[in-house]
Amino acid sequence: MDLLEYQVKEWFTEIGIPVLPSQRVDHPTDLKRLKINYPIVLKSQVYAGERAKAGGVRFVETTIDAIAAARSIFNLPILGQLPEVLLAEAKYETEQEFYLAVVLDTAVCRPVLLGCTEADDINWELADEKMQYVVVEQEFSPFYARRLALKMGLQGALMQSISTVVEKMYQLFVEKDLDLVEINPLGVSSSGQVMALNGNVSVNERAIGRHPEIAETTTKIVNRYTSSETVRNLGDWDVVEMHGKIAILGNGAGLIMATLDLVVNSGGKPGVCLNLRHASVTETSPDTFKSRLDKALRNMATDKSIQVILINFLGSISQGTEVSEVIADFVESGASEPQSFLPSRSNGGKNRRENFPRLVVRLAGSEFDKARKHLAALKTPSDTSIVVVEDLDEGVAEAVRLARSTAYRRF
Amino acid sequence: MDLLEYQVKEWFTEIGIPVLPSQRVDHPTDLKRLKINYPIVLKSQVYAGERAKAGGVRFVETTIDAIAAARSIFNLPILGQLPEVLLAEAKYETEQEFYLAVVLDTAVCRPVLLGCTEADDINWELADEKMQYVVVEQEFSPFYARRLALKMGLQGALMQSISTVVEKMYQLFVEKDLDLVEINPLGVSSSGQVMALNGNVSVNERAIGRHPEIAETTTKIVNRYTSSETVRNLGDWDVVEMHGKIAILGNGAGLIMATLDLVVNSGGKPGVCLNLRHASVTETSPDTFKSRLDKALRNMATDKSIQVILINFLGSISQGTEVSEVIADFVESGASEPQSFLPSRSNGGKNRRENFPRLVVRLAGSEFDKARKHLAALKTPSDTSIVVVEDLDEGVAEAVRLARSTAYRRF
Amino acid sequence: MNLTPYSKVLIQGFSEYITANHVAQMKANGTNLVAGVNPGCGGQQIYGLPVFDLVEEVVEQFGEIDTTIICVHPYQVLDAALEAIASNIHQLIIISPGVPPLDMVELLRKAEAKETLIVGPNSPGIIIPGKILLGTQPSEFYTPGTVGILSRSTTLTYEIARELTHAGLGQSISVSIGSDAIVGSSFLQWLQILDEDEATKVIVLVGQPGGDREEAAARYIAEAIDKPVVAYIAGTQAPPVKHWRQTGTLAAVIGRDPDFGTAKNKLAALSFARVPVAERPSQIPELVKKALK
Amino acid sequence: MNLTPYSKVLIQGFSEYITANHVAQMKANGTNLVAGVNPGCGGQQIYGLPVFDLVEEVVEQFGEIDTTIICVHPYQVLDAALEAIASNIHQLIIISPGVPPLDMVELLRKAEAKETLIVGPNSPGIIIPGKILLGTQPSEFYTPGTVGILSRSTTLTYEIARELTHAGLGQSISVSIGSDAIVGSSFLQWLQILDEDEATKVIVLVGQPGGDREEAAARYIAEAIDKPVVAYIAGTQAPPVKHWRQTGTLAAVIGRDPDFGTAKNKLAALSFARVPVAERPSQIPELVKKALK
Repeated sequence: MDLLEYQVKEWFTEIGIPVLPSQRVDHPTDLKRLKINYPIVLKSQVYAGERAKAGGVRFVETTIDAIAAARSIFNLPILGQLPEVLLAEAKYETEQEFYLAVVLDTAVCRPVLLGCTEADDINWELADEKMQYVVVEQEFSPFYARRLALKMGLQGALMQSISTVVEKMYQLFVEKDLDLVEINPLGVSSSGQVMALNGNVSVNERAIGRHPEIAETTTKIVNRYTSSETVRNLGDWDVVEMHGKIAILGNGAGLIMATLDLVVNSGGKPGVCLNLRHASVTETSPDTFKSRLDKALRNMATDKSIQVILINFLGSISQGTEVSEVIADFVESGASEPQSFLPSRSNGGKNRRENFPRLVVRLAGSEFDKARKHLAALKTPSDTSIVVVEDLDEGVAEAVRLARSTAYRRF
Repeated sequence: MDLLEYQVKEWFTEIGIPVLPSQRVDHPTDLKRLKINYPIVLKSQVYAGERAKAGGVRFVETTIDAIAAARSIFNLPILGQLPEVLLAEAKYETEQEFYLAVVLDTAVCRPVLLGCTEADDINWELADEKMQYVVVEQEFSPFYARRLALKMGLQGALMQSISTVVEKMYQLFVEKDLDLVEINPLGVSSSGQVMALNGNVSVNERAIGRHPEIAETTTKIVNRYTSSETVRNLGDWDVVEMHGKIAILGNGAGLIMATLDLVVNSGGKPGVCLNLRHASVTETSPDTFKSRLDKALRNMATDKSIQVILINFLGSISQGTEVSEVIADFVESGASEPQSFLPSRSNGGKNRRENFPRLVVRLAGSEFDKARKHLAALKTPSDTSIVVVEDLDEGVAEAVRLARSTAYRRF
Repeated sequence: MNLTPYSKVLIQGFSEYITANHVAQMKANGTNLVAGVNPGCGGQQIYGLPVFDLVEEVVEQFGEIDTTIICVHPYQVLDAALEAIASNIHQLIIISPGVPPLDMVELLRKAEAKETLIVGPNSPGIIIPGKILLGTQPSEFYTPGTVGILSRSTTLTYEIARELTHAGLGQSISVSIGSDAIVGSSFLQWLQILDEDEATKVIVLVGQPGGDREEAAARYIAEAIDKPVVAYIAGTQAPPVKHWRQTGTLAAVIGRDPDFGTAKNKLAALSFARVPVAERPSQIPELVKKALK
Repeated sequence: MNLTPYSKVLIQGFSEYITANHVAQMKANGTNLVAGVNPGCGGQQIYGLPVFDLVEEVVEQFGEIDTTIICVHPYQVLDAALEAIASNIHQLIIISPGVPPLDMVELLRKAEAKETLIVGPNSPGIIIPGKILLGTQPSEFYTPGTVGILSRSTTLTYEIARELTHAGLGQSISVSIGSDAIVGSSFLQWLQILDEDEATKVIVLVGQPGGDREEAAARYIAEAIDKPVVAYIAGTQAPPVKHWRQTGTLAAVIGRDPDFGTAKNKLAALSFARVPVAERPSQIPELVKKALK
């Protein structure tokens, strides 16, 4: 989960990484109360790396120009995002620009320090020649940072000031449980002073629960990559967003992906694919498998493009025996109280029964013996029965067949 | 270096150790703006452990009583200290009281967790039977705290809440580079809630340089154990304060102590003993051996009880060759400009020459060959020569003899 | 590795990641579960196991413990694991998902120094059908035999065991190294163990998108593994993840290979190593039979 | 211990704790000083030594380094020491005084795991007169012989060497373990080394108030040391330190022995162990001669 530049720079300031004097601009008229001297640079606070090329970064010399520029940046969408905030920052004369990063490398299971004496427009194709790195094998100590600076070909005072910045980046990385902290570019002035001109920070989502201060900053960010309301409603769940007719629910990411592949390879089109996992992962969502299943079904029913829900459960679920109850409740509430799971989008008078998605339920394992019998006996609101199978290939074939044959269109 | 209770409780609050609502009282009338509900307890903020017995802790039920009690506490010296501040705190009903501490054990070179289910009036003679401890052998992890709580005989929820407090104490201990953090007593209410009712924190003096926020808090504290102005002027130097006529200056604590012993065993009385060390230790005082020697001599000359200064240098001093220059400067400035080293106490018209202390300089090592010759040729303002020797026993004998024979009294 | 039925096993933490059923299955499968540790619950019985507050109390009472199964809250995994290591336990199986990666980095540094095997986190553990079950793998899908399954999934692993069992192909062992971004033991370590394991005749490697573990395994198979290997990669049709950072490895940063972490990349590496790849789980038994000929 | 003149020695840091004179003395005494490390000064020459930015560069150029002498700022000692350990240097002599104690705790945990000898901090190091000088001990007070000096002081150690030399008693080795509250190697370790050292016939133990190192040494001498030991404790007339916390050991907390850390306590322990104690430095040669008979 990434932060915006102005948030990153607040963190840099706290930890002691040098940044330019800057000011957050929520509205163009804020520039009348600017405390920084002109010339300044105005930067759109969006997540796109390409914002400079897109016109999201402007140099201005006077208040009048600044307000005009701010108005146009506020109205300039970059990769689909309109900025809520701009950052006004002093201008800085650089002689050199570097790239610095600390990233968690999941292959070597260690943080890695990265540095390059090119910046901004790094040619990533050729970067493996120019990019230097140091694996932080044991507990970090400043000599790892010096090792990086030397590998970058630096020496003397500059070697030391760069390694000091890397040290502080690492400190931030550990303190805040980050996946990445990046300075790009780090400006070096003719006198050898260094300045973090732009920075990225990516917070590890699993560690946010132990950083209440970060959780606050990031709640807004969670949903920015999702387009459908169904998926947005599921918050930080484990979702693959696709746009076909067959929704897939399962326990386990690998199994969901295998199911998705099978659907595609059998000529079907998967819709939202949702991993209910085996147990709840984070403290921030202290839910149960049962409650996740219930919420997932009700959410999917609001998505009119979904015609079939393929449920694939196997193995050990802490509340396995209750799966059939949740599905039965879902089916019954769909029959009797159509509003209950369609709070906002329901168009009241319509007969929801015909619009109820078909259900294919694949349950493997003795834990589900009862559930299978129970479900096979149920009828959905559209008066069709629930398809209950034990074999995965068979379940997929049924789902694809049903999606193809459903004569009705859900509205 | 210890903090006062109210400072300790500020730290406890920051780190998440439960403390009662409290308010700092700088003046009795502050109690009119009290935000805590009565009954309250007023506590003298002094460093003495015995303040309750001495009357420095009073329970009060009304504002009138509180102001009267505050007035009397502000005027009650405890072990010679008058409080600058009181702490007003809510009252707490405890069912049990515990002692908890984290202390650095220099014998095992590890932090040690301490816990006892008695508190306040611990009978330290018998404490080794009741006091439980856990050595934090490897990097701390909460299981060390649980181990302590179990050793204390606790179980269930109380075991866990106590170990949580110990965890936070350890976190504070490491974050702030402490020698000791102590909660005494930790109150446990009938519902099992825990509360740090009083606490001690001892900051490691060598690490303060990397904690600017602590340095600020502690600057006031530095000199509270020293009585003489001479010693106070030397700030955080390595000083043993005694009250005889022979001041001792040396390089190295062990050597100073050996010299002190020799002086006593030869019938002399040591005065201030000062270790100039070999090199500067902390960043906060970026000085040189030469400047320390100069400052030490000028300070000692202001102390009228000092009749002989015994200087004992041996081995390697980075500025060994300059030692004679500094001593010569000192002697000369004493002769020509008496005011220069007696800024405040000088009584102008007097002839300082007669009051100049005798100097015995013991220099061992070829590094001092030149210095010895140079010094032997000098005359002090009182027209006596400087005694220069190579042998320690001889130097001590000379100093003791001179202290005995000096007919004059310095004013 | 000590995976004999006589080795002593401990459970740390009784969260929702482990149920009465899991514990019963472990016992039924011959695992010598001696106790549980759950701070604050010392003296109780949970799922028929005596419960202690500290690991060292268990060691004191039962002697050296070989394996611990860690099911505590993800944020307490590091502490539980360090406690186990301090009590000289050399095999740790971490069931809990979602351990903060930097906690894992710290744990792995310590584990390497102490020569401790870490399986997981986010792993259902290890099963040797008919002999021992260390974790939450459902034994009902397994049957003793000669196929070694190596995976980083949970339910997908069971799916494949089920297909093999239905086709009459028993398993010698099944290990999931865990599906978190940072896990202890690697495919490479287990490929080597299975290559040396006498009971194993053929290895089934199960992969999925993300990281480059399968690519590394493919290279290692070509170089060092003598036994036949059959692979299956899930997610060939899944849309790519949006950020290279989520798969955050150095290879993903340097070069920024657009295919890094994709199923496509993994299939290419396996094909280059001449490892036959099944198109669907149900095709695996067929390939295994071919490999065994 | 590798204290031969052929062992390769490095200096980390050129602060005020080490001077041109010290470096010259080390060279003159046979120490094979190969290089210095001072970040930011790579490529320069300091006191006639080639200077590098990193320890690993020195190892690359000169091969394995046996001993490093650390003279960096006290707050950088931990980093310098960890860098040395990461470069497989197994003997570290820390000259710098005033290292924060918790840095030392961290370093010692690491050093123990890596079987690294740490002498100091706040130590002038080791001298074997006529053979090698590792640190800042002034060789002019020493002469080769059979007396091993073991101390935690700096100048007091030289004072005693000087007395011995003047009395015609040469030294086999002189070690100061350092005068900071927390130091690496202990009196016990060195007593054992000197007890086994063929060149040493008698050991002079030099103590001072604070902590309980001398008491522990006295107990160890009574139990395990065969060679004669003579002791001297400075500070018998010094006023007691005001706070038990400054000597902060567990023994000082539990029991709160009012005599803990005092010279009196140390003298009692030595007397109990039947170790003869000199009243002044100049009396040591006499006791040594008696012990040698």
